[in-house]
Amino acid sequence: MAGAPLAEHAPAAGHDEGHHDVRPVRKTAMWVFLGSECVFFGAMISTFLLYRSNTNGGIGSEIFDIPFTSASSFVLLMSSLTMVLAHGAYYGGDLRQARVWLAATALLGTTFLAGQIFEFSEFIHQGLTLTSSPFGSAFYMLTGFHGAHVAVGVLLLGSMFLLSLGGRLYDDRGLNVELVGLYWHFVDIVWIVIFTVVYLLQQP
Amino acid sequence: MALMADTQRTLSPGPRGVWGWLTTVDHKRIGLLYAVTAALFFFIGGVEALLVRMQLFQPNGEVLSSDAYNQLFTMHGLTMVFLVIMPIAAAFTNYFLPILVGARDVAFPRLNAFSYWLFLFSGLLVYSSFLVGGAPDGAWVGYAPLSTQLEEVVRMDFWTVGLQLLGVASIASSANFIATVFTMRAPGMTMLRMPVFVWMALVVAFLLIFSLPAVGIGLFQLFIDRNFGGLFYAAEAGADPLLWQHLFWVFGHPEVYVLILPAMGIVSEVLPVFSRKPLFGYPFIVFSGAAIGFIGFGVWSHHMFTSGMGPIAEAGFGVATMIIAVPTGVKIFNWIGTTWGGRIRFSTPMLFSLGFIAMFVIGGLSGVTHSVIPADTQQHDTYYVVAHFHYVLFGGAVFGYVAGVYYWFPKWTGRLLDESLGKLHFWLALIGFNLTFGPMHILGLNGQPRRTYRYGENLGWDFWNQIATIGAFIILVSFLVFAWNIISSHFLRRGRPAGRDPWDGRTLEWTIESPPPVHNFDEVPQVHALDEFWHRKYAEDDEGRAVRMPDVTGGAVTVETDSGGDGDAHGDIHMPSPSYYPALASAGLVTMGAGFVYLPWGWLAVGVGAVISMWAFFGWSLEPITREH
Amino acid sequence: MAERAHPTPGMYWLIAAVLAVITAAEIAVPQISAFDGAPRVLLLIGLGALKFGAVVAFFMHLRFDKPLYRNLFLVGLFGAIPIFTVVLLTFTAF
Amino acid sequence: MRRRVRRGRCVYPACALALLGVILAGCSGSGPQSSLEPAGPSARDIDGLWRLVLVLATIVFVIVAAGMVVAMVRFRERPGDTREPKQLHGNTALEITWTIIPAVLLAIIAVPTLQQHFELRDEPDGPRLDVTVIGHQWWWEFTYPGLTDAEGAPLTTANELHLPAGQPVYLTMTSVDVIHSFWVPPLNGKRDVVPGRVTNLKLEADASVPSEDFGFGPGVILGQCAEFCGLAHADMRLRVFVHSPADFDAWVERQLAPAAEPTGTGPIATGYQTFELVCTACHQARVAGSGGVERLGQGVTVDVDGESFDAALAPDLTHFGSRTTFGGASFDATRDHLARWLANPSDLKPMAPERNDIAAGRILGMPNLGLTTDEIDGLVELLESWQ
Ligand code: HEA
Ligand code: HEA
Ligand code: HEC
Ligand code: CUA
Ligand SMILES: [Cu+2]
Repeated sequence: MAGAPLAEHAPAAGHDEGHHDVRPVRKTAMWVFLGSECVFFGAMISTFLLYRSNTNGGIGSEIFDIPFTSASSFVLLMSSLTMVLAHGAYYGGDLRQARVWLAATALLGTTFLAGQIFEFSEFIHQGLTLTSSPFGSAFYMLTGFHGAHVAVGVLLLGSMFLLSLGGRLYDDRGLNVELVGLYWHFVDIVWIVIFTVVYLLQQP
Repeated sequence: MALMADTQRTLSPGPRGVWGWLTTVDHKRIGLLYAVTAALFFFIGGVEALLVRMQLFQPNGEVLSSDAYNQLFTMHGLTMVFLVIMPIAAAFTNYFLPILVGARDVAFPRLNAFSYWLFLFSGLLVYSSFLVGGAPDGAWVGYAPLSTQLEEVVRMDFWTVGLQLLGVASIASSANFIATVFTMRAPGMTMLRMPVFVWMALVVAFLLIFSLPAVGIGLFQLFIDRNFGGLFYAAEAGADPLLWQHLFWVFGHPEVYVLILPAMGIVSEVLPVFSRKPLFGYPFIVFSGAAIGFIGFGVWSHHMFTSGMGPIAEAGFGVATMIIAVPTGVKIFNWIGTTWGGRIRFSTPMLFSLGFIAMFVIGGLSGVTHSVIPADTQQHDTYYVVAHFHYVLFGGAVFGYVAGVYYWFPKWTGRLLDESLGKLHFWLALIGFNLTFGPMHILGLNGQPRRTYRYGENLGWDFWNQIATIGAFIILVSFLVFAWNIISSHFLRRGRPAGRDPWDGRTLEWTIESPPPVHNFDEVPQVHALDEFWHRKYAEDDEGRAVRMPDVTGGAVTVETDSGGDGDAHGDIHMPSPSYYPALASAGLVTMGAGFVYLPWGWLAVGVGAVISMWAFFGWSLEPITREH
Repeated sequence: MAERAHPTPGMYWLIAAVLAVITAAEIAVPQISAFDGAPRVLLLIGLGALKFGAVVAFFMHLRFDKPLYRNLFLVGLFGAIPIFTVVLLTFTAF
Repeated sequence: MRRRVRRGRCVYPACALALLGVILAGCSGSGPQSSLEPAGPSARDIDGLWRLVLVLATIVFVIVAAGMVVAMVRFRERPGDTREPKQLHGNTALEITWTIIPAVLLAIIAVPTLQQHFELRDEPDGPRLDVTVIGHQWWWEFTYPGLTDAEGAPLTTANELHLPAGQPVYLTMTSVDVIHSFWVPPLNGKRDVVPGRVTNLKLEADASVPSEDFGFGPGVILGQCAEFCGLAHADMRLRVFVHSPADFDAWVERQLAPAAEPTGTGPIATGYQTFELVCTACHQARVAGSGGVERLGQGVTVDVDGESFDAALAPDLTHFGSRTTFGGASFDATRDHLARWLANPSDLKPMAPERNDIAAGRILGMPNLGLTTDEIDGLVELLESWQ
């Protein structure tokens, strides 16, 4: 009968009685969110590029302390390693080890933030502020928003750590840790871009 | 009160009372909340438009001061775009997207509730500005440095903060819809068996996800300039005000397709039903919708043809803009192809859909005249543009959503809207609409700029302005008829009971009761074809004509096991339990927003709001998702 | 199970080592005057992209996970890059 | 049932009516500020292009409308109609056709569009008159850098732009506050006036400006600021006066001469005292007195993209008496209006002088200066005498 063409295979998800596997659902949403964040940071990075030499007669990119920033970039880069190790440990069922890596990641993140706070206060001291030039505005907004992302990540990692003490994270095979991990790595790759575009490329 | 209680029963089952609505996570109830809120804001935005029209009725009008006028047209544009069309589209998407893909709810029901409350509270926050010294008055596009210059008053802060929060709400609900479509479809519901409406909702979700962050950054920059002395748009410090226009329109142009695509989806559902034919060229309609979304990201600077970009950039954007007409035309022609050879019933949803096509084509063609760059240097910022976008937004989007209301109202409430009143509504709206916005083409070409609160004598504009104002009041009457139709059908219970399938529909929503049970489907449907329900009802004869099968509900259809429709009969279905955390979280965020408007002492509210929303987010993430019925 | 096998911790350490080496190279490039001008810019962008790709592909498992995720992310990324490139070009090139 | 059918059929008359409106617009343009009545080559080119596009768009609309009408009439449900339609799913040949035909039409539109576009954006070659335009909230400042007086100061005026007919004019524009847009529809499309940027526009007025007299006098064309710029955006208008070359030269000569300092006593002298005391805080004037030509008041200099522009804080009043309008060309320069303006400017025009900061060069309108009627009378006399 022409009216009822049948094709018997179902799409991947959604099988029984509303019990969906939450894994792909939540990971899909997380990846969509990260895609969206690309535009978010893209807008700030373009603003910075537009104003990179608009120093209003004041301080410009010569103020950057490349060795210092390289060190803190490295710290953040390595926190991605500890993060992925934490997730791997969860996934493999080693809750104790996972907890250690989580703590390490949070610690590295905090170190990075501390470095940024130091850098900001140093710059402000030397006269580069949010209000000194379009360059300053763009610089602080971009790195500041990135810092805020790191701070949120540290907060999430801290919560994960506390929850893991009560063993509450285990039953979903570390899905929450995986999601936080995705976010954390994203924050890291944004910094990879910032480090290149804002710091390295602006060197004389 | 009895009326209210009754409403809650027939509109959507579930926990009763205000608390029930406040804590609901049911996508259908959230959809209805969006719809009702959008209707209220439509009334408010309409009244603002009428005041604008009264002021412009004659030269040197004295109904409004310049200051009041600027607030009203800004709030009119902002309201209609962000508080009417986007939420009414969200209403349909929330209510029907899960049902149309055969799901029991969206992927994240509580996030969904959060989006709604955040939208509502942000809308109220923006409107509260009227009570405290004036509403935003820098136009809905808020061009810098005018928007950063208005620094003594907090008006434009309401705008930056309000739009920012509305953007967060939209991003959350878009991620939700995307996850729903990709992971929650019923078995057999392949991507190319999804109804066009679902496709368009998906495209819209992507448009929002990828465009809102751009304007979000722009809004942060404006906010920093206004409140912390930032220099993003300070020309005297060497900054470039055009940056804002780019960031705004990188969002703003995809946004106009956000407004129209769901309406196109609705029309694509209505036309086949009332022509008794499948949608002509389904894959082409789907693909062109996606193409419109895609190309829509590459044309934003056509709003800046006179802004002083270089001629090469202008040329590029002009040509890119023209290209959009091609996929849009594909849709139009396929819609006509759908009606061709059908058996057309002119019920109200169909009338509005046909009206949509005709009016949208006029608006689309005037859009093409904008893409002719030299011509646009005359048309830009005149009433000709105002005519263009009301043709696509009112004659297009609003007509489309109204068609959707007439079409799906029976599913929402179990009762049909009255056809005679519906037709009266249609004709009054069509006539009033053309009288209002048709003349604006002439006014614009004759030199009347937009956003001007008064004009002089002897400019040749008096007559057409009067016609436009009269037309606006005819539109008012037509929508009063509409409102009465809704009241009388649902609240006074005069509407004809609809049953499950009043229109001889084609898609899954018509297989279930009206209004649907909380869990939508007693048994998750197995899908075999596009227009699944139609194929369960009809076979085709040798000539390809539809032949009704003897057993209407027959075959492998949803088994109708329910007797009373109460949840207890389905002890094994887990629905997410109500939660007040979403509403609380958004209240916290909006409290923070309100604080940001009133810096520096608003920091207090920022702190309080932050604590509230943190509390809510933690409670939310620790609360178990489902509770057994 | 929704996704293919994860890489092993050993793999993660290896990737991290590679990342560290690339970072060192990045810091070195501006010091070498032979690369001044366009080569330096291209090198730095290339090295940054390598790091970016490594983290995304391995630490974020995008290489091993569902193609859907990759597509969602890449749409955002490769959508944003040309758009903002054009935005910047309108200020300078044309 | 029958009534339904009839209704279905008349969707079209209504739509056709709307279209008629658009077409009417194409032919029935009139007014001193209309883009449909070009008075210069640029505007004429644009108008021609627009008419071409209008015709093509009309054809497209008629085709779509015809398709809809035929479908609606032929395939409407008739009483007792039970036939079931053929279940057509699509037709690839058709799809290709209606993809290609619009694409071809658009290409036909694109070619002249781009041609015209680049032509219109070219600088005029050959001799031209240069004018600097500076946008202010909410008035226009026009300077002719090539036309200078004995001291080398260029001719400056406000809101009323005088041009010789038949000569290419090139505008160089910037703004001191927010974005404005310079627009004189009969001469050319608009171009935004952006702070921190320099934009250009070329104009050329026909020898004979539309004969129709709209009550604004011969040779007068109206324009207006087209970018929303705040409170008095609606009242930021301008006028263009097109002269024969000889008349233009005469006008230039008069404008380059300084105004006369009043002598003796009487209202006009009181007015002059007030002027020197109060008004020169913002306004400028070149006055010839006993000690030679004196420049009263001062302006500001703005640097934009490496170019330097001398801008005023408020309209130069040296030849105020020769202007037919004031306050953003929104008010006829009658004594009555002028007196009302001096008594309380915001009574005529919505402005925000309470936010002025003269020292910082930020002016958002003329404040109420609390002048006495005597002072006002004197000032009116004075300004009217400065022809
Ligand atoms: C629903 C919203 C919506 C939609 C769908 C559109 C659709 C289009 N718009 Fe519109 N537009 C707005 C809402 C919308 N617009 C708004 C709100 C503004 C003003 C914002 C502000 O400044 O406040 C605006 C402004 C605007 C401008 C800037 C004008 C100016 O300020 O100077 C331009 C310029 O190019 C433009 C172009 C177009 C084009 C080419 C389309 C196309 O997508 C139209 C395509 C459709 C058709 C062409 C008809 C059907 C096609 C056929 C029948 C095929 C055959 C056709 C041909 C061969 C031509 N629009
Ligand atoms: C979807 C969007 C939308 C809609 C529907 C409308 C509807 C209307 N608009 Fe809209 N308008 C905009 C979007 C919209 N507008 C935008 C974006 C701008 C630009 C703003 C800017 O420049 O910044 C604008 C600007 C704008 C201007 C230009 C102002 C200026 O530049 O100075 C004018 C002037 O006439 C105008 C008039 C109208 C009129 C008369 C209506 C009428 O059609 C309204 C009729 C509606 C009613 C009278 C309400 C009736 C409702 C009820 C009775 C309740 C019904 C109950 C239920 C639904 C159940 N609008
Ligand atoms: C604080 C600044 C300020 C002072 C002081 C001031 N004005 Fe003005 N005046 C302005 C500004 C600004 C405008 C332009 C207003 C507009 O059209 O938007 C203006 C416009 C005018 C105009 C109309 C000019 C035109 O061609 O449009 C006249 C006439 C005028 N002023 C006269 C005076 C007189 C006389 C005095 C002194 C008694 C005076 N002004 C003092 C700021 C000032
Ligand atoms: Cu200046 Cu509008
Ligand atoms: Cu657009």
